[in-house]
Amino acid sequence: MTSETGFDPELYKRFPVREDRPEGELEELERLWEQPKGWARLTIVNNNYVGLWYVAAAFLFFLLAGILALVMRVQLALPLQGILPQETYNQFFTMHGTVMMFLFAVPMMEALGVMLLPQMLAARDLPFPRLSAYAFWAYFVGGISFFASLFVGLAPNGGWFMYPPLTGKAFSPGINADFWLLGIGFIEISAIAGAIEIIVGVLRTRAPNMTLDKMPIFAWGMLVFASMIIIAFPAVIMCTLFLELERAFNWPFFDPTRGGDPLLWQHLFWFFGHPEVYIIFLPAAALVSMMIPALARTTLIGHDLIVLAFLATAFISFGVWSHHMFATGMPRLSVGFFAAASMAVSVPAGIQVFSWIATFASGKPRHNTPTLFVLGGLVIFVMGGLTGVMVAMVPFDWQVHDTYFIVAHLHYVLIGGALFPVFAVFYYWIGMTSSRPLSERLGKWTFWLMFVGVHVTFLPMHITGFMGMPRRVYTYLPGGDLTFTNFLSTVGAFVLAAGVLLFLVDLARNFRFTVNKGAGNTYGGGTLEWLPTGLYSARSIPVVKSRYPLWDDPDISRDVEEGRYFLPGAPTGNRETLITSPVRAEPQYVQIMPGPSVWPLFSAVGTAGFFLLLTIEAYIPSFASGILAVLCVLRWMWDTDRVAAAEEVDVGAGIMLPTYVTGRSTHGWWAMVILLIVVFMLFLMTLFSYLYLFGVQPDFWQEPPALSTGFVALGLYGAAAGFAWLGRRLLAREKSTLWSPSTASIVGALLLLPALIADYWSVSAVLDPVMSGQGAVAHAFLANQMMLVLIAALMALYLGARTARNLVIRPRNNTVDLVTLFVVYTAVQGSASALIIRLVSGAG
Amino acid sequence: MRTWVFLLGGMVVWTVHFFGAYGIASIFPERVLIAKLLAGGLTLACLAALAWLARRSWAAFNRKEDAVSDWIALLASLLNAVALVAVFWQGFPALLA
Amino acid sequence: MSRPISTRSSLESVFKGWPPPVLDPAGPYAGSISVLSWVLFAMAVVVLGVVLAALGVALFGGQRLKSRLGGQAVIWLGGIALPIVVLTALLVYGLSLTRNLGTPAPPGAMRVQVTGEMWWWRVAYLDSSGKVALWDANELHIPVGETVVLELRSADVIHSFWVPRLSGKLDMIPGRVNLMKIKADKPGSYGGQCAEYCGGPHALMGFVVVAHEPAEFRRIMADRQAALASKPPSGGRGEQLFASAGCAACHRIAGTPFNGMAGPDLTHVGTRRTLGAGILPNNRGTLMGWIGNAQAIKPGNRMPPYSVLPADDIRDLALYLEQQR
Amino acid sequence: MPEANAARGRKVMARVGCASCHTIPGIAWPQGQVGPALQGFAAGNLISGQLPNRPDVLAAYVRNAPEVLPGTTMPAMPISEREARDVAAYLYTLEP
Repeated sequence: MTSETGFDPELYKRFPVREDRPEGELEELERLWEQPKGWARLTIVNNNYVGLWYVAAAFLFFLLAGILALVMRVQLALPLQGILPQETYNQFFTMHGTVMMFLFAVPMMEALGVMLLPQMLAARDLPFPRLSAYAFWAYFVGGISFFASLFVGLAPNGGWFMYPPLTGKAFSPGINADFWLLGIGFIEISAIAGAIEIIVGVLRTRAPNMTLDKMPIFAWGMLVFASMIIIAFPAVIMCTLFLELERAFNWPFFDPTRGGDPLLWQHLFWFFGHPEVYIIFLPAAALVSMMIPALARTTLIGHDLIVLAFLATAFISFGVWSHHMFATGMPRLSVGFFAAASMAVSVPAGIQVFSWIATFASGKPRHNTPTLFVLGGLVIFVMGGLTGVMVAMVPFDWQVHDTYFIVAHLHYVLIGGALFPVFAVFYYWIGMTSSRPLSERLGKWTFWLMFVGVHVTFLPMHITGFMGMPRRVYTYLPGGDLTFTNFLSTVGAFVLAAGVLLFLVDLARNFRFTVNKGAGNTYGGGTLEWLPTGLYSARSIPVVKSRYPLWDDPDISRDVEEGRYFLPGAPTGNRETLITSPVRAEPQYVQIMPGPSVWPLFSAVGTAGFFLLLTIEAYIPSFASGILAVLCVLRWMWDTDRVAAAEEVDVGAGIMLPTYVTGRSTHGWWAMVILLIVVFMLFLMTLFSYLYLFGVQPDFWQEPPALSTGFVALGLYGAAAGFAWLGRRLLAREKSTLWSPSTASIVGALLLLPALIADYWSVSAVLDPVMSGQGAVAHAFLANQMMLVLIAALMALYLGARTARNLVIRPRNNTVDLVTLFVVYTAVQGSASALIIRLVSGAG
Repeated sequence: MRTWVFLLGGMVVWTVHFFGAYGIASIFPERVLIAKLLAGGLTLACLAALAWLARRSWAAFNRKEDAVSDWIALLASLLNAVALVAVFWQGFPALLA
Repeated sequence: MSRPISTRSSLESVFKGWPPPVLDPAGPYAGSISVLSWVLFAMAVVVLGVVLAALGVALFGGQRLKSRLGGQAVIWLGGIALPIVVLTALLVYGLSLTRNLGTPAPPGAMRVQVTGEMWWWRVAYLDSSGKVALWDANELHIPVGETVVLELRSADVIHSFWVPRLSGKLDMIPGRVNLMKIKADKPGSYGGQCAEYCGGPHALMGFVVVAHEPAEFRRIMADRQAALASKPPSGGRGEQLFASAGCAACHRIAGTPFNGMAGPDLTHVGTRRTLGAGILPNNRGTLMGWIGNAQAIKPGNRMPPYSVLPADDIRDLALYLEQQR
Repeated sequence: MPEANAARGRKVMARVGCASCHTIPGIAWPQGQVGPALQGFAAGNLISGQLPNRPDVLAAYVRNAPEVLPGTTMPAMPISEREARDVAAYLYTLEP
């Protein structure tokens, strides 16, 4: 056996240990993980609670968006009805799409990840519990305020895709569009926070010996899901930012009369928007792949192929964005590339469908509600997938694009690929969090109502589209034979709604929240989430020897509960979990975890306040709220990066692991690197925009500032990076007085500011952000950089404060490491943008 | 890191090919013939790279080290095969569009 | 007072729903897509059949069949080989069809500029030198059997031009000109509608293409040319009202001093099949209703309500416009 | 009126666009505001304030108003005699 970290796999053979654990250890563990009561519940950060709140909130948004859909269906039941006035209808369909995509589908998958992942990996919690709490609160507060805009008639009305120029200031002068841009931009930030958490969780907190080949499919699904969010979401953040800048400051990113281009929005939006579909589908598919083995009482056939499908989808789905733009008149050759990629991306979906069928065939499927939902979802998804292949054919797409055919297609894909799996998940995993399972009898009714409802609603829509009905219309003319299929769709929508209503009844009758007295493993799953658990998850963290540990080792539950595996107690006297290596999951160190805290909640409210108050142009309260958010984040960070009394502790069977490590193997370093990838993607999207406008609007391109004007900035950036690096070196040498290394790091961080100012000064002397698209994007580079420089300055202050309180006390220290990493990256990106602005010069 | 590069190498080649082809088509929207020749050349180069990667990953799989390495080598081989098909399709527009 | 009433084709014949226009093409460009649609539909039904059959066997099949299905082989066959074969065939078909549909129109083909505006269509027939020969709005006349090239533009936001029986859709994007070819094989009226959400009354932004036999078409165009050269002032109340009520600020009637370009050209409004961008039949009554309060009919459109005008004035305006042929 | 069919009349009205001037119960759109609203037409005594509200007069009036009542602002409409009777039948269903 080879090793990844030097850990000797032979040590696994010591488990399960024979000796009994000392008295009182379990009580100590329970005491440490006990949750606050009463109002203090809001400070809980444990995934058992936060995960459930998250799921509940996402489901609430599903219901709200569903109600909007029902009202729209009533309006469309007959031609030329007056139930919803035009303006309200336009707000309704915009909100329906936006809420379903941004406030239901993605958060629901993230929520299920928060809830299920730690249990499946047998981790005590996710690695950054306070970050999940922050992500949840930011999403919840932001989402509710965003939805409330509907009640005051200020909801956005430009469609969930928000194409400019319709959404520009000229054609959407109100603040409706700003609600969308700031609200959604902000919710994306919460999604990214969750994604960082999930990636680090999957790669670093798996149970020992849960090597990549033994990792549960859901963990693969979430890993790919979160990685795709990291790559895709910056695109939508960037384009919403551009549009907001255009609206607020008249920077012409999308204005063709000043060297912008409306299609730039579409490229950026769909670079996010199409992967988004897979971001929603993959976790749901992964959950299906987890449930089917239990439901069919056999192992998953084609486990490896499904992992393959996930990884292939993760890449290829980034090559299909323009198939939403076939009708924009793109060059024929480009269209061909996107058509080919759109074909390629359906192969992985086929692999999964046939894997599921093969698994059902090899097992003995049971007739119960989750099985029905899985099967129903499968059929619906296949139908949506087939129409998907149809629309990947460019000429066919020219006919059905933006018609009800597409409405039918996308609802089949998302309902079959995500909604039905989520309902199956509710039935299947409810035993983890409720003391009573849901009713099988009601469940079957729910299923059949929903299944029939989906087909009655959406099957006729294919024909409605063929008959010429475009999407996003608040009414249609009589006499075009459209009435029949539309009426049918409305009837179907109510049947579907009846199914959902029945589910709510079931939930009200049977759902009883619990953490440790759940109804349990009703369907006989074989993975670790069905180990006996408390708030601390499993009492001890087992050594994983197969993909279905509970099936292959009948004693595992007892041994885990009796503490015969890793980390049976709390050796440091804190909440803690085991950090393992990414490929082979070899134990590396014990992470000390933070407990309940009110600061994530406050900082989320502060962040939400910042964005929402900005929307209504209340600038001073907005900035006050933003500063509050920053202070709360710093306060919450303050408790972290602490040192435990013992440098090494016994994690079971005499295996000693460190309690504090620094450098590249820490979870903090990983999170920072992923964050920097997000930042880099923002930069890359800006770069794409710059080159894109250079290509399509050469006539507006003016000679950029000379290269020599950037030398001052480049020199200062170099100095900043040098000082930051020096600080880290000095830290390693000194043992007692720690002022010199911190001072060097702080000087490094603060040097970024004059560098940026020098760059801005020489660029703005030549390029005006209002004059041309070139100027606008050049200033977007600078704005991007400004954000990083401000964060670096904050980090410098924070480091200074920690040094003053004597909290930077190791020869190597994570806070210093992360500050260095960030400052060096900022300096490199700053230099790159300074060069790019000057080098892309006048073809025009 | 090396593990991940080995595992995902094929898909990275696909990515290079796709964005390369997209870039070529965007730089020469009018001169279709040049674009097609360049895209075709890129396709051949990427197919060759993938063939090499596939051979390497398949050899690694046949070395039979331990369960984890073998599994990763198998998955890498499969991904290389998928990338091969996808790049092959991606070459069609250069011939047919 | 009472002129004989001309019964124009009603809206139904323009915006027919059944048979679905996508599958009932009236020209070659829509025709090849219609064939493609049937092929794709057949493909989808067959593949769905295979999947459902496999699923049926997996759930209810006999043990022997089930055990055959329950292995990796079926994934390789159904999930990998089958899609690769089907998709390769479709890709080749789709790409070749895209190429054929994308070939440039024959030189000398008739060219028309169609500009999407919130929420109507400006039409400009171009002469062989590319200059505007005739203005019109919301209706396009073409000769049967000839390829017509449309230069699609936008004056404000993104619209999308779609007449399903003649061709697929193509977006109208500010700052760009997209070229579309259409061709009708038989005379008739073909309805269309804006297919890209363009705000407000996007739902009520229709269009009509009317195909005539070539001789008939040339006669119509010649008549129109002749009409603009010499439009004698009618001297009626309608004409005075058109000037005094401010209609001319937005609307143009060629051969008269009325020269507004913000709204639809009304030179030939009396001949149009529809009113309000393809939403109402065009007759004296609907003209009156539209002039008097267009907002009640198409809420949010750019024409202000003229509720202040007495009904007599509105009637006279309608009569005047009805004469613009 | 013999053979007149109110349902058919409503369709005729929708087709030729009577509602672009009149708000008519049973026709959701348009709801024109140039002519008087026709809510409760059946209970009225006079057509256009001058003519007796009789089926035959009404049918003639909706088809060619200027001929029946010179000086009226309502224009002649492109409908047949039979359609005019249907329209009249529908108007008589409009109770207040």
